[in-house]
Amino acid sequence: MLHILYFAWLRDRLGRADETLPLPADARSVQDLITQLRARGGEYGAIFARPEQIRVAVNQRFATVAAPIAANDEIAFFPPVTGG
Amino acid sequence: MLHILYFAWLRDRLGRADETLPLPADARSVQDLITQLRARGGEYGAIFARPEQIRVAVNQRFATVAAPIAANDEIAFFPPVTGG
Amino acid sequence: MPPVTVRVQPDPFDTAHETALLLRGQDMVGGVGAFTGVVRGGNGLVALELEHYPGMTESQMQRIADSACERFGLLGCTVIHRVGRLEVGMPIVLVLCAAAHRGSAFEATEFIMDWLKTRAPFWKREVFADGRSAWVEARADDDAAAARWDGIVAAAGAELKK
Amino acid sequence: MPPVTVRVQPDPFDTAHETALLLRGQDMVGGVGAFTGVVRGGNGLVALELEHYPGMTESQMQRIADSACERFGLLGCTVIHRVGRLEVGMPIVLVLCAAAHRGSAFEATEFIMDWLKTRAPFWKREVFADGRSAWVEARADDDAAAARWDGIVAAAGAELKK
Repeated sequence: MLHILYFAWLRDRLGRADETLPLPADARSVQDLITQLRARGGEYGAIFARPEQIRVAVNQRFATVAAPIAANDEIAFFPPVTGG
Repeated sequence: MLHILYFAWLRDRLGRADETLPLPADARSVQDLITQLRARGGEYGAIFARPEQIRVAVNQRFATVAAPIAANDEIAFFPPVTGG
Repeated sequence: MPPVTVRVQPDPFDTAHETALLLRGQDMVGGVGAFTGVVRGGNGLVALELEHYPGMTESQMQRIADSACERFGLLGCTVIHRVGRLEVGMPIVLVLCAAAHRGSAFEATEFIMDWLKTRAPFWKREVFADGRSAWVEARADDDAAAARWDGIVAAAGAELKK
Repeated sequence: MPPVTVRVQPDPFDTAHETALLLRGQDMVGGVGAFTGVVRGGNGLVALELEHYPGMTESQMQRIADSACERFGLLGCTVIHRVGRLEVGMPIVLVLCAAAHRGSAFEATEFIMDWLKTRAPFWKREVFADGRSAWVEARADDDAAAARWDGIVAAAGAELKK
């Protein structure tokens, strides 16, 4: 199972902080997962149609859309950070 | 009267922290005062023969050897500073 | 390895206490560079609400602190970031970098702050006097500041859009 | 004018207290840059003895703090320098610079430290475990650091040999 986390305004707009779902059959990379999430339509469609406004971490490390994903990975989506 | 102050190793070597003396007759600048002090010989001669190792302040402001001096001025001689 | 402390907490921090801890048992420290980030007011702002990504935040903070120790030859480093609701005027973040000489202490402190602003998974929401609230957007000049530090920061924060 | 505090004292300072004073009643401060100088050991050093030029020190510190406020748009500045005998590991000097943004807070803190190292009338004598003591010589790299800041520092410290 993939554990997917959403932070800040992604969480607000999606109405959830996380979800757990099986690794989609054809999903090999973060980009594949984004394509699947976007296909849900609604807020998912709107948010994942614009990946330039999103950052991603795979297993708590920053990653690119090309990063491979595997069962049991923790994938987090969030806006550019604003700490400090 | 001029009030002359010595700090750090100048004070140690001269054996005094300050002295008060009348403005020498021909002394118009810090350089003139240095010439007079050097003429005393001994440690004064040795120290004031090498003005490049000394800094000076006139009335508590850094000054050059060309700075004018007047009666009642406070003139301080000291090594390059090492605070902070 | 030099002493490194990283913490994420809702509570205030005590700069004097943290500085004393950092210096304890050391005799080759010549200076401690520090930065305290504070909630800046204006435009009716009353507070910030800070959230973070538990787990990733701490491990990323540890990485950057270790990397700063190595890169700048630090003798110790402390990074504390607060989360939760913080009123205007309250301290948010503390960075302390101890080094033999002041140049590396200053550089390391700036390095860590630039990194925190652009690569640490914290997000701020502004809360205004009239009840509105809004997520803070990332600043291009923070990215530019972080870019000064070349490979290390860039590698730590590769972006999605690549 | 923003709040400026300058002090020369034998006693320790309390960084947390001084930071709180600097922030009191302010709501546009975004960050406080800080530097704490510490007596660095090595080669059998046990303590430093610091002397200064009473009167000139304070007036020069006030001038440089005012100048830093103007040059970097500071919202407040605190400079405390200790004198007397200070053991290895003890804090010597504290500089705090409050500003709306971190860039100016960092720059101003470095500016004031570079100035203190090269233009403030303090002198250090090193005291060693075997009883020897020796005046510290000025460092060329401190002069080089101060020279970065161009006209202001140079004008404040014209040298005798000119």
